Amino acid sequence: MDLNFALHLSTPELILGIGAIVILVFGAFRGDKGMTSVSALSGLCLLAAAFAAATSDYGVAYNGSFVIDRVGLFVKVTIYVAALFIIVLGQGYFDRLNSRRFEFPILILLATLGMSMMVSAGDLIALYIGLELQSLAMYVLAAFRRDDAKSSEAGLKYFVLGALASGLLLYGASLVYGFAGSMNFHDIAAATVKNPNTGLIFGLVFLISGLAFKVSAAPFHMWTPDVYEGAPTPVVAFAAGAPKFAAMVLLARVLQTGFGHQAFQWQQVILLLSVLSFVIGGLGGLMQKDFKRLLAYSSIANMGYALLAIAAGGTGVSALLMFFVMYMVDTLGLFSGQMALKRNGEPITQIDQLAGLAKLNMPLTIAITMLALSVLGMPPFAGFWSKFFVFGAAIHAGLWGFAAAGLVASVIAAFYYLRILKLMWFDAAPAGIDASPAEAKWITYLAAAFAFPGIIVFLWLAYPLAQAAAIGFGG
Amino acid sequence: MLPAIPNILSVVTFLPLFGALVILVMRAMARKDDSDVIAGNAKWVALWTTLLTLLVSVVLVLQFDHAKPGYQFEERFEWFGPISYHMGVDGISILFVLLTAFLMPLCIAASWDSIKTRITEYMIAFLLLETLVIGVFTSLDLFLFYIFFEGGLVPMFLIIGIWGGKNRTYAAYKFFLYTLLGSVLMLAAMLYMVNVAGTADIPTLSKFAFAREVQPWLWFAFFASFAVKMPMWPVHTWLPDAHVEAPTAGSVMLAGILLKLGGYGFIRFNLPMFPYASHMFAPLVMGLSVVAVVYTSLVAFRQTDIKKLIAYSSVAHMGFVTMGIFAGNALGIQGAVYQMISHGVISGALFLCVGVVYDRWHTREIAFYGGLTKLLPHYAFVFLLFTMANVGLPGTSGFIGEITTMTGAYQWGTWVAFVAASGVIFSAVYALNLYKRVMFGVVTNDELKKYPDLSVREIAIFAPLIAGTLLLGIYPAFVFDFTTASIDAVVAGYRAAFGG
Amino acid sequence: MTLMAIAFYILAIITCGAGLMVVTVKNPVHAVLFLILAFFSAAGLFVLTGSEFLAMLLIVVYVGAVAVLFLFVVMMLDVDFIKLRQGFANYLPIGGALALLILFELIFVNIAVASKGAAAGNQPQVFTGQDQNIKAIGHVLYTQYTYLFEMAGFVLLVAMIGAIVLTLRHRAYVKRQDIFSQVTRRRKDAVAIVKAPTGEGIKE
Amino acid sequence: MTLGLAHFLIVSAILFTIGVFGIFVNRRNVIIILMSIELILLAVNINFVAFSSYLHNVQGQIMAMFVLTVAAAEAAVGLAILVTFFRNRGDIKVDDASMMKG
Amino acid sequence: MSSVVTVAVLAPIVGAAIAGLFGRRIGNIPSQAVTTGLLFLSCALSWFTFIQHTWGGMADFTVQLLPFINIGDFHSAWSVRIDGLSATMLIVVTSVSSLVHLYSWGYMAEDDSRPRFFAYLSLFTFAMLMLVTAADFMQLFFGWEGVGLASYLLIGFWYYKDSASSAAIKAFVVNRVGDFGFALGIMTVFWQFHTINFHELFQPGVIAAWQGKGWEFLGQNFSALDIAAFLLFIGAMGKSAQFFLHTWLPDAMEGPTPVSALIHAATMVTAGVYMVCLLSPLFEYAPVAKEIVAYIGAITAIFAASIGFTQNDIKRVIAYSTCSQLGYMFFAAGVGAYPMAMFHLFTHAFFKALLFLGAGSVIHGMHHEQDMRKMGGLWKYMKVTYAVMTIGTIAITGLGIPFTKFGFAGFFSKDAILEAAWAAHGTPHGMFAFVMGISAALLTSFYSWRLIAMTFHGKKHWDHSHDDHAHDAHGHDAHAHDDHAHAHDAHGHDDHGHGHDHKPHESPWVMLTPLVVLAFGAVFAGFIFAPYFIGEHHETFWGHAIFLAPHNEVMEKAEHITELWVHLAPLAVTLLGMALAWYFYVANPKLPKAMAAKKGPIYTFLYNKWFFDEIYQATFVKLTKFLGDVFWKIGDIRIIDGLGPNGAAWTALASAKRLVKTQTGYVYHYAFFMFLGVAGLLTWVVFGMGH
Repeated sequence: MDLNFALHLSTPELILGIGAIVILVFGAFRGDKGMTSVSALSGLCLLAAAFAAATSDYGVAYNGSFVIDRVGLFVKVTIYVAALFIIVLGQGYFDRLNSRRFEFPILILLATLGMSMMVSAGDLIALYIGLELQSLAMYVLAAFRRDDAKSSEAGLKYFVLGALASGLLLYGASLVYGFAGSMNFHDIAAATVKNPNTGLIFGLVFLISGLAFKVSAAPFHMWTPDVYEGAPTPVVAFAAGAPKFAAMVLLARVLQTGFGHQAFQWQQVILLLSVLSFVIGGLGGLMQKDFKRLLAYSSIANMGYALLAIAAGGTGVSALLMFFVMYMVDTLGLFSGQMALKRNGEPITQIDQLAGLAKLNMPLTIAITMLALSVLGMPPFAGFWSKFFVFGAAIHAGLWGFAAAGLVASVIAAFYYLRILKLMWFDAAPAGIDASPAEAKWITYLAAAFAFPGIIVFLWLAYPLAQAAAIGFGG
Repeated sequence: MLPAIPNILSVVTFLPLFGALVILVMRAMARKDDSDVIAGNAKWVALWTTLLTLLVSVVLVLQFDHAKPGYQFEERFEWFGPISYHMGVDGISILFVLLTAFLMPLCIAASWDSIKTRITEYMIAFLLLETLVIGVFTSLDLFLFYIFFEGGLVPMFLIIGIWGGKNRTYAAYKFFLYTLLGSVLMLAAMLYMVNVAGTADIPTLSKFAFAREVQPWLWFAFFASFAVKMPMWPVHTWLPDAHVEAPTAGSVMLAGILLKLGGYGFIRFNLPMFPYASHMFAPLVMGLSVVAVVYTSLVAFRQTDIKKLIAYSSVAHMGFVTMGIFAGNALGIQGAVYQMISHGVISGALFLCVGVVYDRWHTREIAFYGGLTKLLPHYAFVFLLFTMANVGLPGTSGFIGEITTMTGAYQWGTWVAFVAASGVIFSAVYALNLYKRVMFGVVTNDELKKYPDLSVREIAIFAPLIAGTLLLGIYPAFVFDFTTASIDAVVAGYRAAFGG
Repeated sequence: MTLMAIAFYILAIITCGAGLMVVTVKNPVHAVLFLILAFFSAAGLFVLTGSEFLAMLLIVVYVGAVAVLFLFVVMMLDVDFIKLRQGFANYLPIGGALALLILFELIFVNIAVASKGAAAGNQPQVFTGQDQNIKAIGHVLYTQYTYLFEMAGFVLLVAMIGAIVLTLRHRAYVKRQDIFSQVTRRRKDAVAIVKAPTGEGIKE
Repeated sequence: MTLGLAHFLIVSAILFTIGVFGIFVNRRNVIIILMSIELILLAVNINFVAFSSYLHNVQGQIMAMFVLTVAAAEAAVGLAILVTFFRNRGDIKVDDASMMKG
Repeated sequence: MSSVVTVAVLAPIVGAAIAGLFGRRIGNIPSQAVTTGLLFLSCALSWFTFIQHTWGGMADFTVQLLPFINIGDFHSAWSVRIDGLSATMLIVVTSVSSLVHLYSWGYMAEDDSRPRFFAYLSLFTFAMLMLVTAADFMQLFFGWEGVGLASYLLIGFWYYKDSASSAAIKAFVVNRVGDFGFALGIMTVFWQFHTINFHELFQPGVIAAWQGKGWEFLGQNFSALDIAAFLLFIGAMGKSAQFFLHTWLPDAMEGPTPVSALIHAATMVTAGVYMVCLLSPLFEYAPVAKEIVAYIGAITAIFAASIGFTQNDIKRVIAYSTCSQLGYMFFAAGVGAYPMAMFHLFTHAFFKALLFLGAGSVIHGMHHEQDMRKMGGLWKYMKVTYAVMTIGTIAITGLGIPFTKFGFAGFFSKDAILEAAWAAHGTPHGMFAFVMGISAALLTSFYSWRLIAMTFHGKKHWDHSHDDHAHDAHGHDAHAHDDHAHAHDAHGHDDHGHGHDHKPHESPWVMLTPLVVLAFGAVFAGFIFAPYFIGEHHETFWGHAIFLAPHNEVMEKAEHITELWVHLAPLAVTLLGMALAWYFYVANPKLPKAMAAKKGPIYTFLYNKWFFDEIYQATFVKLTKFLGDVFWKIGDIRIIDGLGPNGAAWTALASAKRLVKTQTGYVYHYAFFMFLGVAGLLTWVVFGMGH
């Protein structure tokens, strides 16, 4: 193994890892007062990593544990950029709470490193370590407001269930290993050809369950609403997008690279999870009063759609990539929109508190409306195209019944986004709202501008990339 | 010779959007305390924008060559994958573009004094709606079409919800979710089509022969969407609610234009793309259509709310459209297009008529009124004219659509024409009863004496509609000249596809 | 071989029994102790498969660190554990049923894996003096698995940061020695020379 | 009666099941739940080690090692979260962990 | 020539537009002058055309003004078709219309919306002219419904009267029922012959080619031509108030009397007859349809007459008389004697318009009293009116000297019809028509003379009855009078009534002049035109306009009737009826009152118009309302909304409620669900997927 080439390939990870350590040391000296500069440095780090990823070569390194392909790089760039926005959001968030903690950006960096590892995982060990690196960082981040009862409760739930999910995943990994005799995805694929057996698919079910937890697919979704509600908003904004993206791509990679020959069996499992997710996500949101819980259910439903893309195989991966980018922008926008709203110094958490927003803050209302319409799947906004891709992929794979079911479920889900619209536009405002924090406001605007008209350029630029990426994937 | 406007379809489509942006910018630039000035400016900008759009669309119509059956003024830019920005109009869609551009200034004018809150938003919503609706008719790409088709829901949702009546939230939700449910199935079908055909180009897809086994499914998915939009019986119940709650101009747009999207879709998609399934399902459509004609006419007869009555009558009239389309002959389809255009003018005018009294007395209860002829003679004339047009009196545009669609349907099956023709009797029953209860009799309600007859603005709004109704009724060739070539092509393709 | 079998059964029974006790005993302290017992006997099982290094590691890491940490937390959190045990039996039937179902399926599959998987028919690996278990691991850990090794280090780093972030508090009333400030303290920071006019005292 | 792979696997399966059982039977005490998870991880490790041995492939042991490492880290983080939770609530009853639901 | 007829047809609409749109601005007199003037112009041009056609040897021609509908074979154009039929109708329409216009100057003098009235009248005339000059079915239909509209507007002219607006709606809707058949008939014709143009349709052989062929309609197989003709005839039934669809005509008397004269006597109601004659090429090959026409016509003739002699409202009597006369025309057409039908139409226009206008004069003179029981002895006060009414009555009863050319108009036309019916007596419908025709003639004579007797002779019944006249005479419901000031204001005749003494008075000259002119028509029209319409010149007169199939020998047979009694019978029954009327209402006026007071079953049956209104009310109207309510409240609200959107929303919310209940917030529950999921998936994988 050529270590130089390996290091060259892992430049983004090196930047993140070494950067995290260096910044940690810097932060330890500066203390919490230095959070701003730590944030700035972490942001630089992420930018550098994103640049490195964007210009990276392709290849396999570290004894097959580390796979760099177009899909991986696409995801990495997306995740790094998302993390950058989260750091900006978090900086403002903790600033205003007067509880600056320099560890926040560093944990984000380390979580990002973990996602990076997940995305590039070439064997089960890398899969597990990457997943744990990301998860542990996320557990800590969820409980980051340690003086807040909800936050620590969220952290606890997230942790307990996450650890359980890891256990399931590991048990699956052990069965797969025992059956195939190797941890490497390619070796596993070879073993499946030689000796297809229930044992393998059994292990796979455990493995899928573990990953399904990470992407909050039903019935492993139950942590999602509670964690979304309790955890600090920037963390949720992060958790809603990047880790799920990484886990989803990882799932796709495991299934297509390692178990490509048993597609029929896992397709059934994935489809079941998918349908459960979008039905539960669609229905569950109907009863919600808390804005973040609502988005949690929305995310469950959306993960159902993403799973449909995975079940589709083939072109599904490019659909998955497109889906997630747009989905992440939407959720980021909505969460920052929620952060931009305060009344008498208290954050607006309940949906009902949005009443009459159109009369109080028109630009923000328009932005939130656009984003809500986008998640709802209303053309021409980004969310429509994300659905366009996943359902297109599903139909391409002949799963048109599932696609139709998903679309119908999206109508149910539309109901609760409409409620947001209704409250903001139709109802009277009970009281004024505070001035919006600049960074949250602008990130919301930015996300809305991406949802439309930015999407025009994005699709034009990114679609060929995603298409190209999907070609070599899973082989 | 008129000057050629480059990319005229994009211009006519996005001009209203541009106007909306101008209003938005004006609002952002202005100081907070100038809200009256902003509102006033917004109205004028909206009016001029819509008038300019009308002007451009008239230029478009004048430059259109009706002898050619294909698409004209095409614009095409590849976007990504199978999707492109493809615009074009044929003899069918150009009329709807004109109709939209024609009704829009009237809507703006009709809202001039009656909308008192959030005027800038209102104007923006309408301009947005205009762009989206015109876009539906000008787009030649499946997904471009879908964007415009679905996008129209949003401004309409807001229009109903913000400026609507008491029960507006229910109506807005019902409208939105009902239509959305229909459209998502269409989306699934579109995805399938693009997947099979490898392109989202409508002209190409029109010639693409989809396998006979899948045609029923695709047909049905499109049907679900368009039937809700039309609306056909029994998925029509959103319409009366939406109409009752919507502000006057909203109703005008809803009845005048948005309902036409369904019929347009049938002609543009169902017939040419899935001829086999269309042929197979024609009995179903015919059945639903005639049920709509009779059933909703009878329901309309029993209404106590003026708007609801007219809304139900719209459903009945749309029954003629579907009937004509699926008759599958030139007479039926031309009649259907004609009926849509004519209904756009007539129902728009009728809702404006309701708006006139609603603006004055703020109630739509029929029982509240009576004897208005005495007090509002000009109004009586206008309302009578449109009532008669609604009844389908020859000489007004309402007649041509009914007789041609029925004649077309007669060939398909005599019972269709038979039942539909009996619906014509009922339409007279409810329409004349409405007119009688509102306009005739002795004035018993002193409230009614409070307000004057039509103002100059109102007369100016009605004048073009009256002219349109009569002109179309006496010289329908204006429409048929445009549609003949295009529809003959549709019919030929349809008949050839199943050897009929 | 029989000796190994006997050892296996004894250890297996102890492991499972201790495991069962962990989840059923009332006192969490006892539970931790049973957990330690389970780990010990599992380490014995590892030895039976010839994985001495892992066995040692298990005892060192788990018993030495994790279990002690548990014990520490259990002791630290002053919880009324008796109250926590209420309602124990309510969920026994359904929980037990689900557990039995899972157990049944696991055993079914495990037997399938053992009999049809890649290791079917193999004997456990035997390590000799030269070819030791620890050597084999050490040989690959820093070559083939550097990347994973490093990343595992990051996992520990995160755990460290996390533990500190979540639990470390700088309480204002706790006096700490600040060596840096002690060392950097200069005379002028601490001492001011004032000329005191007689009879007037020093003005602040 | 020789000692086969299946024996180890069955022990592991039983241990795993006990872990599972512990989680939803011990429904009030988070610490016990954490210990149950440790049991599950132990079961996994037994699997890995047994497979590794029978496959004559050291990969499984490496994995087990990492699992141990990560489990230790997990325990640290988990207990830290538990401590903050305790500080906020003064109790660790899982029943109380229901400020958020629905 | 083409511009002459174009102007003749279009002049009235110009007048209507001017008076309708600008009437308020230009004032009453200019509006009246413009409409009346243009109508007289139109009338003059029509007569010019007619004369050119009849004596000038002018060929038939068609002027195309503007294309109308052109889709495939469906060609239609706005045009003016001139042939024998349309030329006849042109003069009938324009003459009566211009006279009615003139008459209205006086009759409507005190109404405050005269421009509107004149605009409506002119609009009607225009529509009627479009109808009669149509060259294809679409324009025919346009005129057909156009006259319906005008009729609706004019019946409901006094819109504040509830009865008037109800009658207007009734007229429109019942006509719509007819038009329903008419429209279907047009469609049938179109799909059979692929043309709706009369000229193309009547080309030799086009229709004959379909003889004996079947046509599927509503799943049944019919004779192609019969079904087409029958459907078209339904339209004629509606418009001409034939049996079953006649109920609107008596109610239409709610309109001002000139309207009744113009629309509901002379012109519009005859459109059905005109249409059947126009379509003679079709009916000639549709024997079954023809029989139906004959039966319906004959039944109507006797039925309407039977009701006529129990009614007390002067206008209603004339209305039923009209209905009955229309029946004559139809059975004439039904037995194949289209020229006779047309001739009766022609003469009837004069004497019926005369009778109506005369009645209007009486009503005007009686300060809007319409009940004949409250009249009597008027001849002294209204001599001219009396004279012309008598002439009209003689004309309608068809007095004349048999075997000579001396007689009033009705003598020529009605006798000719009865003779034609006799000529067809070999067929059941011919025989039926003849018997009914003769019987109806008796009744006609009776009720016509009864009218004269009750109105102009006998005792005065009007001295004491004046106070409450308004309530009874107009049948205003109480509601209409709540706003008494308003009713007064709009209803100029009340003012007028109170301003003068209470005695009846003769009408002004503007009203009498038309009466006199029409009286001339009633006297001489038959004498002058009989040779052209039905006599020796009839073949050249009608040309191609009326087609008599080779097998139709009614015309020849009618000319050569040998049975003497057939010639004498009409006169005999007429005289009998006259005598009976004299006996009952002049000589012995108490007898009928006693009969009425007894309310015998036959009297009640006839007085209540065979209970048609009641039956229709109880069936169609109730059913419509009931179905409307059912569809709305049960169909739409309960079933469609209840199961559809509302039901779906309810289901979704209910299941959502259950779903979020599982989200308890307890970690172990969440873990439990996770394991449940895993266990489920495992079980499914192991046992479910076919392993």
